[in-house]
Amino acid sequence: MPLPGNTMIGLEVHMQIDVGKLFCNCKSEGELLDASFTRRLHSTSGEIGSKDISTNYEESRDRLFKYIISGNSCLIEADEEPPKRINPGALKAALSMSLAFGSSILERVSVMRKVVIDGSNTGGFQRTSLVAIGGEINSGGVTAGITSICLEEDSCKKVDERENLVTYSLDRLGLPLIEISTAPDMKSADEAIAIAKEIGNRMMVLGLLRKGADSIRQDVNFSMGYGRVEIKGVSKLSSIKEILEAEAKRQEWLAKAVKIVKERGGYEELKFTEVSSLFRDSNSKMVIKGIEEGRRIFASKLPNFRGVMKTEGFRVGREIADALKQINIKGVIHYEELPAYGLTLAERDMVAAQLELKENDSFLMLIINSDSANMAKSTIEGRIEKILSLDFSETRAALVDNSTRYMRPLSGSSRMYPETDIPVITISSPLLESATEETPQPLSEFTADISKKYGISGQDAETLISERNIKKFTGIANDKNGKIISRIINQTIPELNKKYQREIEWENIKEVLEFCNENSLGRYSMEKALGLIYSGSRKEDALNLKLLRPLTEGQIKILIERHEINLHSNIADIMKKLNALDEGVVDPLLVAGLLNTEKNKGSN
Amino acid sequence: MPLPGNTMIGLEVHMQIDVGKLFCNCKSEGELLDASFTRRLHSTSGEIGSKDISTNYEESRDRLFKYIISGNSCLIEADEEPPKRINPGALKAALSMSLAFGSSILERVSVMRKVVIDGSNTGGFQRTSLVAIGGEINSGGVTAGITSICLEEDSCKKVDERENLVTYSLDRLGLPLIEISTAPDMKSADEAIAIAKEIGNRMMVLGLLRKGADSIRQDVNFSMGYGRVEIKGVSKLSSIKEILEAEAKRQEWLAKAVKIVKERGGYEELKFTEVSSLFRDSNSKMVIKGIEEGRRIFASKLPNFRGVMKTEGFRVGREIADALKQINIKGVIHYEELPAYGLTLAERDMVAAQLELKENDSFLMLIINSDSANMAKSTIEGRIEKILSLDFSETRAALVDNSTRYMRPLSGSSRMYPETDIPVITISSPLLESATEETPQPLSEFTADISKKYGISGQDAETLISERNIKKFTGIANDKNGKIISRIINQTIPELNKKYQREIEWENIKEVLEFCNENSLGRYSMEKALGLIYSGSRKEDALNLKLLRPLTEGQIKILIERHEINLHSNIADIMKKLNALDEGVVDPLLVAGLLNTEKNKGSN
Amino acid sequence: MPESNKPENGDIIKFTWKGKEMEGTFISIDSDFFNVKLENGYNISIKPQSFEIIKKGVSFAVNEGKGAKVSGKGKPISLITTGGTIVSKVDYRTGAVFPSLDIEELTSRFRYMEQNYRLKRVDFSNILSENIEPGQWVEIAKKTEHELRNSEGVVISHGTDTMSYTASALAFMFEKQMGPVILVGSQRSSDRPSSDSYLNLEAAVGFATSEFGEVGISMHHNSSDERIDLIRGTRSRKMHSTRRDAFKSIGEHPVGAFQDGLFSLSGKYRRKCRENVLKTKLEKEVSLVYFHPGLEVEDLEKSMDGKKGMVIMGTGLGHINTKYLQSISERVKGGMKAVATTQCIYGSTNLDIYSTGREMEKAGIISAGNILPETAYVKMMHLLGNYSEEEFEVLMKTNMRGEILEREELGVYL
Amino acid sequence: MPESNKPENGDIIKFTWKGKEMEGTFISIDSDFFNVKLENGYNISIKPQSFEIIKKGVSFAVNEGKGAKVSGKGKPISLITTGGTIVSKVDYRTGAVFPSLDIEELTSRFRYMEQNYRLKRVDFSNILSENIEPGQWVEIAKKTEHELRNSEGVVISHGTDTMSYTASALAFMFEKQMGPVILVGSQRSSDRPSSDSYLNLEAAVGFATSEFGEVGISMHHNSSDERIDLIRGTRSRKMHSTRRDAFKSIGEHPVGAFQDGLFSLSGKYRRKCRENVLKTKLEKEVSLVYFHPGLEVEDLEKSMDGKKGMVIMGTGLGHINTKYLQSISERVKGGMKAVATTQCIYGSTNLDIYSTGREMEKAGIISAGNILPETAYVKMMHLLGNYSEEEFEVLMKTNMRGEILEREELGVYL
Repeated sequence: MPLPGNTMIGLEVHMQIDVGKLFCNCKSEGELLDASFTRRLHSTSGEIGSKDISTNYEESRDRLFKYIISGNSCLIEADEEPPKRINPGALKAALSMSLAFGSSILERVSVMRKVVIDGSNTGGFQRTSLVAIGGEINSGGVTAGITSICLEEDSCKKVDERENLVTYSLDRLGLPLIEISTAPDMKSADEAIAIAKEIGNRMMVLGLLRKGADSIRQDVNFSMGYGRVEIKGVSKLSSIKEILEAEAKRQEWLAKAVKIVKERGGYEELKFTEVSSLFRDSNSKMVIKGIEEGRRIFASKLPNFRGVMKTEGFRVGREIADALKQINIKGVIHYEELPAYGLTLAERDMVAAQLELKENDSFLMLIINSDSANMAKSTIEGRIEKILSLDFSETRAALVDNSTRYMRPLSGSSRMYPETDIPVITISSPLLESATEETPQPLSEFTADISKKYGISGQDAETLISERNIKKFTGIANDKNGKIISRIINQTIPELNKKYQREIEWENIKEVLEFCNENSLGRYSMEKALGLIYSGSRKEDALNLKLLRPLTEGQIKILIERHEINLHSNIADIMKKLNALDEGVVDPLLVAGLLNTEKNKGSN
Repeated sequence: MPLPGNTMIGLEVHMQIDVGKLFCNCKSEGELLDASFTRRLHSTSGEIGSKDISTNYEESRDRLFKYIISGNSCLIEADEEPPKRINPGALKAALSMSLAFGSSILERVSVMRKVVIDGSNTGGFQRTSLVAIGGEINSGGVTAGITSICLEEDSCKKVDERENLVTYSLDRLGLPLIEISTAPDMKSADEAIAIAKEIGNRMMVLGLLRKGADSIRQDVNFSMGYGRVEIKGVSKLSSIKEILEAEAKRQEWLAKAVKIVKERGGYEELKFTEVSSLFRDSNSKMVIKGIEEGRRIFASKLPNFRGVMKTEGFRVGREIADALKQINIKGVIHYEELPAYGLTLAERDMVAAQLELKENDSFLMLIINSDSANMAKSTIEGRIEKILSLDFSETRAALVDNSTRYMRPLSGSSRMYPETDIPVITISSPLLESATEETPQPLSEFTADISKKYGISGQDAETLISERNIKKFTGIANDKNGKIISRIINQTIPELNKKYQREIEWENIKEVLEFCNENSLGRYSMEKALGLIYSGSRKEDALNLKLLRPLTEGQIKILIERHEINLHSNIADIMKKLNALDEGVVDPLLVAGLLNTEKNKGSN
Repeated sequence: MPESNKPENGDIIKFTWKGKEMEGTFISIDSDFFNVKLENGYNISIKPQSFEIIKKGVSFAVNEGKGAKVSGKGKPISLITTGGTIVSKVDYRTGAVFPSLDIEELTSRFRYMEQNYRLKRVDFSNILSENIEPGQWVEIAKKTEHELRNSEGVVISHGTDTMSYTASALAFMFEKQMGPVILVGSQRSSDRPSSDSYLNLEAAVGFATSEFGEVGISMHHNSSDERIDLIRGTRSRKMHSTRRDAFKSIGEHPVGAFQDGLFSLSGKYRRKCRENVLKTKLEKEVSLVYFHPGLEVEDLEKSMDGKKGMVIMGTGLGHINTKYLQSISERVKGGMKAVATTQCIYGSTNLDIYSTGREMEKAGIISAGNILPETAYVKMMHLLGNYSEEEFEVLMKTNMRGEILEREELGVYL
Repeated sequence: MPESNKPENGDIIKFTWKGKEMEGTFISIDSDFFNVKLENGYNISIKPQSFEIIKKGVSFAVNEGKGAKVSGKGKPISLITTGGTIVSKVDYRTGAVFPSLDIEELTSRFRYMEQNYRLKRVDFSNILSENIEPGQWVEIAKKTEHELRNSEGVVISHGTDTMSYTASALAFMFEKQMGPVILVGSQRSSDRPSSDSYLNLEAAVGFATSEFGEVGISMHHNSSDERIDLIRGTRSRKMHSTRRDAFKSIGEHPVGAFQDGLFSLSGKYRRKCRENVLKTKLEKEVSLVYFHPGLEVEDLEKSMDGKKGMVIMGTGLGHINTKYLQSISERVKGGMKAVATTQCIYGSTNLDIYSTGREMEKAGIISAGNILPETAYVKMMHLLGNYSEEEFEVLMKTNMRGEILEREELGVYL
């Protein structure tokens, strides 16, 4: 199904940058440790004094949060120390990105707290700051205005979720994210994809995008006349299209359902009555278990909703169930889906009779603790009234099957209040200048420039950029050794990582390559030195000129003669023997040349 | 066997006193906790500058000590804090005991450290101070002079002992001990027992002897012409006789053996040679296991010792083995005991042949690590030379079977040096006066006095004294309530302890009894109140006059009528019903009276 | 910019910046920069090219705690507020945190509290604890004494910085007390969802209804929202500048705990009495000196000038450089009291062990044993204020309010 | 008693007391009381009725460390002795403990040490650490620098009381160092069998042969003779007056450990260099002040008089009573440096959070972050002695010798 003509799409692209954490000195990566702590979060008044609707919502869930400590977390992630001042590298990156799209940078940046009490932030808020306003993005003829560019901290990764206990890990918390929000200027998924790609490309050109599957996540804003829906957590660009189409379909059916219900006369207040006695002899496991655990069965008529709950494309039943799930009530049952869950048609009809259902009426039935009944009722009513008002605006989560699920109402502005622990940041001229110098070019230009400047193929340049290695490359390569260095980075190191099943910190690799550069040692020497390091040699031992010197053709000849190496065996064997001598690095081309000469001798 | 005529016996009686610990504020009793620490001890120079022989001895064992923490231990027992000043109650007790025997009290008491590095003291020394000198003890016609009265701290209890790890608990460490040492004035075990008993009796009269099986331990000094043997840890008086007789027998046989060996020409330096090869095909499990574990077999001729190693009463073999055991070498094998341990006569003779044994010679064989060979050799030689010198003086341990075992050489005076952490203590006049007031009388006099003063039977008084309850008793009893209180202490509380399987701190019991005394409540009220406390009532609730008031005959009558209690059932049932009313305490005598009247009525 | 035209806190303004027209709520001006809250919630701080007030707003003054002063039914508890992080609020104009009196926001969180307790809020002051003076300890003590007469117990909300000093001072002033006095604070201000104030206060109110007849502190046991410790005031110390579990019970286990909704007291404590006995005199001419290498004799002398007493935080067992002894000895002879504590915090002083200690004793310096330095300081003020000079040494060495550990267990250390 | 007739230390005397005749070794006289060691080893202190010298004895003077100054073969290590408990001896005349130089008694204990190391004993001084002055830090540094040129590393035996101060001072003075400098002490004197000195020293010598190019402290990890920690000097603090494990690595894990005969280093540390660079100037006009309620403005002013710098141990995040600020501000304008640390010991100062902090910053007070107060004091002396006034603030906030924790982990606290 194509998207309707009045579709408006906006994007919020979040990009993790690899410069350490935003408000402390922890690294970007860290293993999870065998230690944790638990917390509860309480909603507080925002700046304007009123609690925000979305935070109240979370608080009603009264959950315990457990946090697993990681090697790259400290007291700041644990909310046990105020943040340090902002990471200047992260700020500079945000400025460079702003400059790339002509966005106007604020002279003074205020760090804000955005209240989020789902536990994903230990403090109960996410720190975020508006860095720039305005500007626009062009890509393949599509243009989208920028509303804001923000620098924020990433949240915790969710590790496990149970009824009242949600477990998070601290490794991702506090990583800097650049958030670029566009105006709802896109009309189609393809346009949205083009714009999102352009943003990601610039970020790769900047060279600070973190490695990892979730380093770019986008939220998609979508509207087709029933209010704005914010779809969270679209990680793959390619799925935007399918997600939006599914969402458009959902809204269309929902609007149809509203029309039907309204035509029938609309809805009345729900009246839940206990119907447990009707199920005394039920064989439904769900019922038996529920009763055993002390729950009771309540049901209410849902006038005029029959046929729109779960028929054809109608899914009002699921809308209600999703809302209830947020307050930890599972398993709302409605007329239309029966028989199911071991419940029979006869049982359905008993309930229908007791509730005096008319032809167009549906019912809702809950197996819950009586304490929860009131909360369930008000949640269901709230949901139904929202739908009937044809205002479908809300926050939804993208699921793996490209459908979406209700998450919470849209967050309002009162969720935000100033981060009092961090003084307002004045953007200094040196910082701004330095950011300007590093403003990322468009990807194609940049690739061409790199290719030209370092004398490497466009393909190699692209690989360096897309694998997030461009900063490493430009940090050490020059016009002379570009080819060698790109080969080392693009090929040798991934091979070594694979062979030795481990990675070595770039700082150490860099030292090896610099040593070789300084001593005019070429590719084979570099590979030899790196091999030694990977196999466990100490740096002091590996960086040994005697081991790493490239042997000349003459030296190779002498070695072959002195050690009586048979030149008539294959080249791999000869190389192996020569290498085992540890007299220096052997260029296989030279050996091949010698073999050739030898062969020619033979044939002469 | 009677003891020889030149027997001289002296005693060192150690008595634990129950006044808390000597150099800290911990209590006398405490459970072991689930926590421990480990230590090593190093020998240090004593005051005179030379290391004492007995400490060197221990050090050669290089062991790790583990200490289990108890609820009545603190940093001081853990050797993590200097001692606090001396417990005045303990000092006063030592003074009172000194006065009881006419011992001269020092005006200034110096605390000393006696180096003991067997781990039984966490500091590596026992704190001890000489309190009085001289005096004498008379008992049943026996008189023994006193050499010294000391106040010292008890050592750790040994919990477990393995090759290189000895485990102790800290509960006993630091308990005050009064040590009374007598001159060697006793000629027989009976005399020694009489003197020991008299010391113990005075201590019981003082009323501070700790409860528990090992609250009195005595070391016995014994000599019969071959030097002084100090026998440690004789806990039961009754076993003195048997121990001394066994020791006299040991020394007599040992002297005989020495005579034989000397007549044969004495002994020569040992020469251990390896004989492992002789046992290549041995079937002895001991040998096979030893060789497998890397040990080797060494043997040396032991000239002129055949026949005295393990024949008739001769036991030189065991003397040598005991000495080796102290340096952790087990299983010395000698000629005479073979065949044994799976070793055959043929194997014995092979060794004998290799060592060129003559008729009167024995041999010693060891299966040990070659590292240990030298230490073994010098240990054996030292032991043999000591025996041949007919100086049998040493420290021996009393064993459960009333034999004794070699422990270590006698300790010398250089083991002692001042406890620098505690200033010299000047005995103040008030303390001395107070101690004088409490000088313990002889037991019989005291028993008679108590019996008279409090109007209780001699039997009851004796029980109070021997069960260490006399201080509790005199602390609360007077001439009027003596009988009741002695009954409560001697009978009720032991019964309650048994019934509820727990003990209640005296402080709490005392509060209950005092409350009853103040409110003129008698035995049954006390028993009721105590029963409530034992069954878990809070003190506030139990000490309730309404619950505890004794009911008059009239009141009981009214209750019986009001609650229609059948006076024709048995008295136990009636008591039970009356008690269940919780209207007050019912004296069973009154009920019996009522029953009698009723019965008489019936028979009228 | 004419004063009359200046927008006020809360006004909705329209303004242009770098050619962009925007709207937002005006917050404040800070050297020509307008602080404005945009519709999306972000604050920006910009110099507008032009602006116009499009709607006069309601100034969002901070809620000064208009809630009822007494609420709930159940056991009566008085809550004396003295400021501090636990009742702190953000000042959205300056961005700073400042103390507020709106304790109701905390208490209303726990519905069951209203059922179990009748909470009475008593406003004492609104100051940060680093600014509290000894004179205010006395005022707090008097107010507390008054409240104890009508409540089961008193909870005092207090800034954490000097909470232990105040707790010690109250402990010494109350020779007897009719109910628990529990100080409570928070290390994460109440304006953040993760604040520790909720649980600390919930526990404090519970502790205040117990038999505990002493002054205690109710704070987190560890980093989790899991267990709250009741720490004896005279043995408490703030050991971390920022963590929730900053307060530690030094050298002894906490006296009580609150976990999983259950309260427990353990160890030895004084039970509440039938009357209050309050001794509020304090000698203020007392100094607390941190000994360290490089502290010259003249420096120390200045700290002693005009003082009736001095607490020295010595090293290790309480030692100080022996070069000061003559000077100290002279002043002690002149009537000044000198007490040695240890800057190690944990463990005890003992002047019997080393020659330095013995010389210090000869110079008249009194060993504080294991009294914490800050507690010894407060105790000295109390003793010099209420007792004769002759009683001083004996009382300093007497365990009056649990300030001395009779014994130190092995397991109670870092 | 005629002087000539007085027995001397070591004489065997016969004497009568309360009619009893006894014999013993004369030790000393203390106000008419004879201290005599009896044959059974007990010392008694009595006034004899009469006495007679029956044998002149050899005075048992304390062994002054006559052992060889160099012993063993293997890696060369210099051992600088400065006194302290680790080399303490009992003075059997007064009963006091005093420092001795007989380090050989310790080293000879470990036979294998002689095989692995060539130990050279360098006698520096014989004083208790509470009497060490900053001037002596410099002397120790110079001697250490000299020894580093010929040894793999230097071990310094030191009294524990001010060991962390000396360690910090050495750390700052050594801008570069050719080998490890390890301070070692003991909490139980070497005259007792349970002394911790043996294991502490064994570990220290091992640490001294490592790659560690910093100044560290080698002391027990816990109460057991099990593991010795290598603690970075600038992060070390004596946290208990008497326990073996008194020294703690504050806010970070120890840099190294010795256990079961194995040495390991972990975490970040500076490797040893090819040269020594020593900066020994120290500004001594620096004060270290412990803020507390009741500290009056005049008291603080006295501490600042004539000083070039002041380190304040504030509360919590570094706060002090705001009433001092005017006075401090004036002096800062006059050139004095003021640095705020926290008396919490653990955690960091931060003057950005509360209004008090912001006002302190305005008054010119510099936040020390998580530098320990004593370390900040030493660092200030070092910076004012060797750098220009303009560099001060930047350097104070720069991590020069591991004194600043870049990050504080959750698991490193009480």
